[in-house]
Amino acid sequence: MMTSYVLIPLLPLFSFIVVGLFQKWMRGLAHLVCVPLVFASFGMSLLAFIDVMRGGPINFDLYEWIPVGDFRPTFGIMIDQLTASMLLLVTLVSSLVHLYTVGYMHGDKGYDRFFAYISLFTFSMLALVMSNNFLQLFFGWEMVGLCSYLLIVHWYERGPATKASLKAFIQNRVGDLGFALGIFLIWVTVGSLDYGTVFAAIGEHQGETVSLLGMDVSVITMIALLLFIGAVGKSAQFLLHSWLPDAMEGPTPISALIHAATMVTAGIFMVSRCHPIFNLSPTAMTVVALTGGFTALFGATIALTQNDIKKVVAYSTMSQLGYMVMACGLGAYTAGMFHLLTHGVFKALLFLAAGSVIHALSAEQDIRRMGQARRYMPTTYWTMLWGSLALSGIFPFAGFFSKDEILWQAFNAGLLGKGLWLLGLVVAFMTAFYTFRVFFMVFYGQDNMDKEVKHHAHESPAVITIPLVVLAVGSLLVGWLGNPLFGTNYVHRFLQPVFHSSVSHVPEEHAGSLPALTATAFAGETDESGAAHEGVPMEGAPMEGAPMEGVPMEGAPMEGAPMEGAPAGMSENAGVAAGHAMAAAPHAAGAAGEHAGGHSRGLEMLLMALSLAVAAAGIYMAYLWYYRPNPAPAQLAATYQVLYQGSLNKWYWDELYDMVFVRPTMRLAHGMWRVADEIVIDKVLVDGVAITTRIGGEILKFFQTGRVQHYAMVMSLGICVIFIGFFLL
Amino acid sequence: MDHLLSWVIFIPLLGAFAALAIRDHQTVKVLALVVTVGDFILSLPLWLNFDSTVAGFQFVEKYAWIPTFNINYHLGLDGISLLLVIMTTFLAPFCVLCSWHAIADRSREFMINLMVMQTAMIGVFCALDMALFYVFWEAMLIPMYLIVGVWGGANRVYAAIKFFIYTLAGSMLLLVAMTYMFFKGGNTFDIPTLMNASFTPQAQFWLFLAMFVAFAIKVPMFPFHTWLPHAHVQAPTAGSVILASVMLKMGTYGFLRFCLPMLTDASLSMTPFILSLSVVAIVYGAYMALAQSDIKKLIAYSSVSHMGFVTIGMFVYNQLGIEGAILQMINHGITTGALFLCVGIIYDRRHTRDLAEFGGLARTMPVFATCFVIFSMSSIGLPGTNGFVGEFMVLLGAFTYDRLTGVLAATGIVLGAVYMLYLVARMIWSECSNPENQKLADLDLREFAILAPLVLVVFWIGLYPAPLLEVMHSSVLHLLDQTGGLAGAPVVAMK
Amino acid sequence: MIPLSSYLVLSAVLFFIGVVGVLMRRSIIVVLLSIELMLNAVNINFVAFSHYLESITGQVFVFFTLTVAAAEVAVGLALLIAIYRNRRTVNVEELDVMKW
Amino acid sequence: MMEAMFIYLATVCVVCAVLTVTLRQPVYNVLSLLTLFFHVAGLYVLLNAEFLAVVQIIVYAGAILVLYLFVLMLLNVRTQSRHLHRQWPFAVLILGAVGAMLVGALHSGVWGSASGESTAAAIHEIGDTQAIGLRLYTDYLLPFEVASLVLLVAMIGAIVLTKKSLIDDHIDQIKE
Repeated sequence: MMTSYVLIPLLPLFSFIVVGLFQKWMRGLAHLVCVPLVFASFGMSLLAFIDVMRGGPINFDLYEWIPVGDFRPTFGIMIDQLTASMLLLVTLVSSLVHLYTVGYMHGDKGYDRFFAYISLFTFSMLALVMSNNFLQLFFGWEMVGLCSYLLIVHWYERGPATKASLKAFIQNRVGDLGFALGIFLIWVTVGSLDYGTVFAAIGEHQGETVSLLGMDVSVITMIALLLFIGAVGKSAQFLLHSWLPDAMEGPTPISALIHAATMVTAGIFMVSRCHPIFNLSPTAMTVVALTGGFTALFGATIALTQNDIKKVVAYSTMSQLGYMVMACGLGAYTAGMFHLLTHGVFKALLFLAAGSVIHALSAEQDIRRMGQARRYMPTTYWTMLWGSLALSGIFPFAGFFSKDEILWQAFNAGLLGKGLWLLGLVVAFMTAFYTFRVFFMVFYGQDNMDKEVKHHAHESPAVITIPLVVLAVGSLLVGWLGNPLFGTNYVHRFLQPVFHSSVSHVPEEHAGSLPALTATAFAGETDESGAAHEGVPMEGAPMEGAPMEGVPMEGAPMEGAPMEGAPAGMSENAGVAAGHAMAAAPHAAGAAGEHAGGHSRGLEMLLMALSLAVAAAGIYMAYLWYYRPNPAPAQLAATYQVLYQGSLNKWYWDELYDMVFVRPTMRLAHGMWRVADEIVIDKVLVDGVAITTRIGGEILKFFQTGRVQHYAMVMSLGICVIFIGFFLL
Repeated sequence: MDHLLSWVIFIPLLGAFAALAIRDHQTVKVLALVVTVGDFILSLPLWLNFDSTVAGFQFVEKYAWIPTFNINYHLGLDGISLLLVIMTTFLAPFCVLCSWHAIADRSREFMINLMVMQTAMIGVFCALDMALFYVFWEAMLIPMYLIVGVWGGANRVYAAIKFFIYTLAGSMLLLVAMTYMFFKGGNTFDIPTLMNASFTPQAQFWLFLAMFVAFAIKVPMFPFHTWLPHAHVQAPTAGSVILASVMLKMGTYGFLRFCLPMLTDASLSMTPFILSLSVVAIVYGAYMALAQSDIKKLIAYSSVSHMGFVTIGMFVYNQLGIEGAILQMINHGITTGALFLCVGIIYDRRHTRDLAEFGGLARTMPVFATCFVIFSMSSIGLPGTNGFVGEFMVLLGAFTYDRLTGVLAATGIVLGAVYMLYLVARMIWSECSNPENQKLADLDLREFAILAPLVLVVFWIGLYPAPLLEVMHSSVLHLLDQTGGLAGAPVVAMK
Repeated sequence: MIPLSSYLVLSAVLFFIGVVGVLMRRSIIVVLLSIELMLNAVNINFVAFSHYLESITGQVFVFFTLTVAAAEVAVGLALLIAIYRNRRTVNVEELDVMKW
Repeated sequence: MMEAMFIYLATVCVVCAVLTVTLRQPVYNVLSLLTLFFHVAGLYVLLNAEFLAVVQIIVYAGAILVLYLFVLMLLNVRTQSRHLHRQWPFAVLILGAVGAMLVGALHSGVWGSASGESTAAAIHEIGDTQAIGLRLYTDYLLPFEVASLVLLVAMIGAIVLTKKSLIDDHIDQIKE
């Protein structure tokens, strides 16, 4: 039965193959194949989710992919709690986007092709999240990149689409290079690419170093950083971010699916998945946290001034991804994942709603030429409102819970965390502001639509609005799963086995070693970063009023191995791990106890109120400026010309990259080809040999007079020389 | 069937002789197709009956040929050469098919050349006697010279002569090395015997140098690569395919067959040199490809880059590296051959290879565009395609051997994507503005029959390479044994 | 008794006169004559050695030389005639088509 | 007596050789070479090679040189104003030097003494002709036959080369 979960990725793959091969004969009927299959996949994911919730992780190999000596990576399926939640998100959003596409892409020349690609994407993303080893992760990682590329370039006849696709692929490749190097280093260090083996063994390599540019760097830090480079590329973090906004050249459904809800979150997923590695390297964690924090701010500042509706949402995605990465960097993986899930829902909603607006307004994307759209499209209006509220983090929408979770974790994470918390608060304000700037400009404000466009403006058909409504409901409800205030924090409870036992997927027979390793993960963190953030996930328990049971390990391998089980496990495991565990266990207990106390809850409430106020302030400011036409923004822009232009032009990163990488590379290539290759190597060296021979011949040919007596004379001279030589020597 | 190997080698030659007797061009084409397909089918039992647990040579045939010099007609296959032979026979029918209409002039002679060529190519991979090897090695040059020189583009004579003389110059050094080995290695040209012969380190150095030049020109390694763009650009499609897919492999095969097992000490001491050149080739080839506007030239330079991976893989002395290198040889043959076939298909329609002339082919030729993108992705090394498997194995092997080499070579991942996507973007995507491109016909049945099997192979090797890897294991381990069991080679710290 | 070296010296002198003749004359006829001279010088050597080393083989070889000389003359003169017919000259210097 | 004979013959040979090479008129060249041949025949007699002496006169003097004279007359080549090649001083100088060295070497060299079976007495017993013949038709039969082939080829070659119509036809063919 378990093996049948392989169908989850294979169903979309099947629809890709069918539609891909018979595209020519599909004639706009591809959805008849794709939509049912992806919904079936969603259904199976639900089953898998329930299975995991009840029975713990599923892990099996399909076949060996590249069997060479000790190197035996496999294609395998692993569904643990982390994967299961990702599965739900991916298949749900994918299903809805499939449905949405039926309406949105109706009549498009590449309708069937589009379906083929999103099916392929769904397959790739599922292969990525369901992987049980690094190589398959890399497989999915690159495949989703390919799909993203193919979908961005869907309207290939538009120049910008082609350019954007190129940019996306290449920037992702740079990240992938780092990721690949990370995998190499894992292989060299641990000698395996299997998650279980790697995470179990990585702790033993804590003391080892590699030398980088003359410095000795801890090998684990190096691995973590290299892997993180991959995440930076895929999740559009700062320095490899500029492809994401450009990727909006693709059709809106894929912006929602790939560039908001799923693919771009792969980086966060990967960091969470590799948390046993990251946890061991405080340096890498700091880098991750800072990168995430900076990206959050960076994206938000740009989003403030963009005029393209999709670009605003894209930059907000970047910013929100920054939030998640920041959370991961602070060790709050659960919070990161929670935000990932909620964000997946409400950002997909926002994109789809934006797409609905664009669709209704004859492909108009500039918000300055919209306004009063609520009159034409009430459903879109309401769903977009919900999405915006969720993104802004307004109670009781999803974004509120997950964002506050992150901010709360940050607040608790030492000095660095406090700084990032402040930053997060600023970003929250900006987020609320720009989200509602768009919202008001589109649905209220001045009616700037073209007459022609207005004439055709209409509410989108049901296939478009149904996914919107579903997602809107989702964005209202999904946050409650992680609600820290009322009832159980289901997200924490569910994900706990993953982040608390880094080796939850190790087969049963190794279960004995689990507690110790779990403790190792703890210890690595608490020792190094000294922050108490890992204690947080246990707070769901105190709420329940059941302190010790409150570490409810629903995952099978952990069953019956809560805290008191730890020492027993430890005794079986000699070595470093045991020592760390010893140190960690009391700490963990202490943390739990600390959070049971009332003061932190009060503090948390306070912070929630604060961030809610900040978000509300952002919305209010947007309301003031954009609800009705208002000259204030323009005046402000004129006053702070530098800042405004900087933000509008994305802080000139595209230009910078163009100047630093693109142009020099092309110029160097051309120059090297013309000079080094064509002239130096080919003409001078290679042809030079030929030419020298020829010149030699040209000179020597004058000795060939054609007169036999000259030849005889030269011959005689030769004899003469031989004779003289003979007599002299 | 006895003498299977001889049959596989010489059936194309018999076909060529038969073609001599036929006047009609069409009949000769059909004959060539039948012969090449038949040869492929005949070569399959080689794989099916191959015993992958045996490290030594199989299907061995040995007869005295020139007893005076102890030269034997000695053939055999091991895990290293088997797949190369299969690849050669597999690609030959496509070469015939792609020349079906493209070669209008003297097509009978062209087909004869192709068949003679095939005999020589398979012979090189099967020969177990250096003299026999050398005969096939040189015999290969002549039909190739004619293919480029007679049926090539505008500047064909220059390219053909350059190709011929350049490779011949290298071969001369090979001959010298062979002669030396004959006398010092116990008056024999027998390859398995010579693998056990020991030469003094100094002799090894010079022998290695001579062989290096011969093989490096063929590979071609930087900086011996400049004949390649010329030859590729001028050669007709079938010529390019053979050149890229099979002939380039001769050089790397030579390294594997001669340098590593026979000249172990020299190989070891020259490893840093080879690795540096390979890394340079990867980066340099990619940069060169980036600057090209001629599609064929771009792919030719990409070959330089890709063959850099092969040479790296061979000289890192671990199983991953060497098996990766062999697989990469196959992959490069499939992928680059397919890319050249694609270029040939559009060249037949437009009679130009200038990138600026193209654009938006996805609109007019969707099936072609799909195939082309698939092959490009394979060339980029996307997981799931064959390119990834070989490249990843090589890089991992290199990284295990020497971190710095691994890191530098890995930059090829990015650079490869840059030039290939640039090509795809200019050719397949973007606007179909040129009116000439707007009425292009998509693939016909013949062209589809050429590309479809290659697409299948791309995915097959990409997703399930185990059958290919399986046959290599014993031979590669044996080879590593011969090089002194260097599997646990020194790991040099990252600098 | 005449020493062998006298014959050898004589033969060498004649031979070199013949070589000089080949090199310095412009007429093909005289060049051919010089070649005859050289052949004769060689013959003297053969016979002298045959005599002094008491082996008849030397004389046999002279016999062969004679044959070759006769053949050479026949062909040489035939060529001469052919050349003269075509070029109206027997001057070696004018026969220089064998060059670049 | 023998020494006197040798000196006479050698002197005339050298003088005739010089004349052969230097005289302006081809006929004189041929005639001086003829004289040389006679004297070489004399040398052969001195060396007990009577058969060869006769053959020398018959073949060289009688056949070869006559052939030369025929050709001379047939072509009726006019005497050239400049009969020496431009490089003649070099030729004389260089070859004179080499020749002098060689002569010096030969003269001072020590040469092997007699050891063979064909002593003068042995030859006398059966006669020179028979001695050569015996050797020629036993040990050297194959070369002898080859020599005849060479002559045959030369003969055919000479005929083909000089037969005017053949060449002309060929040239005409080429021109067409």
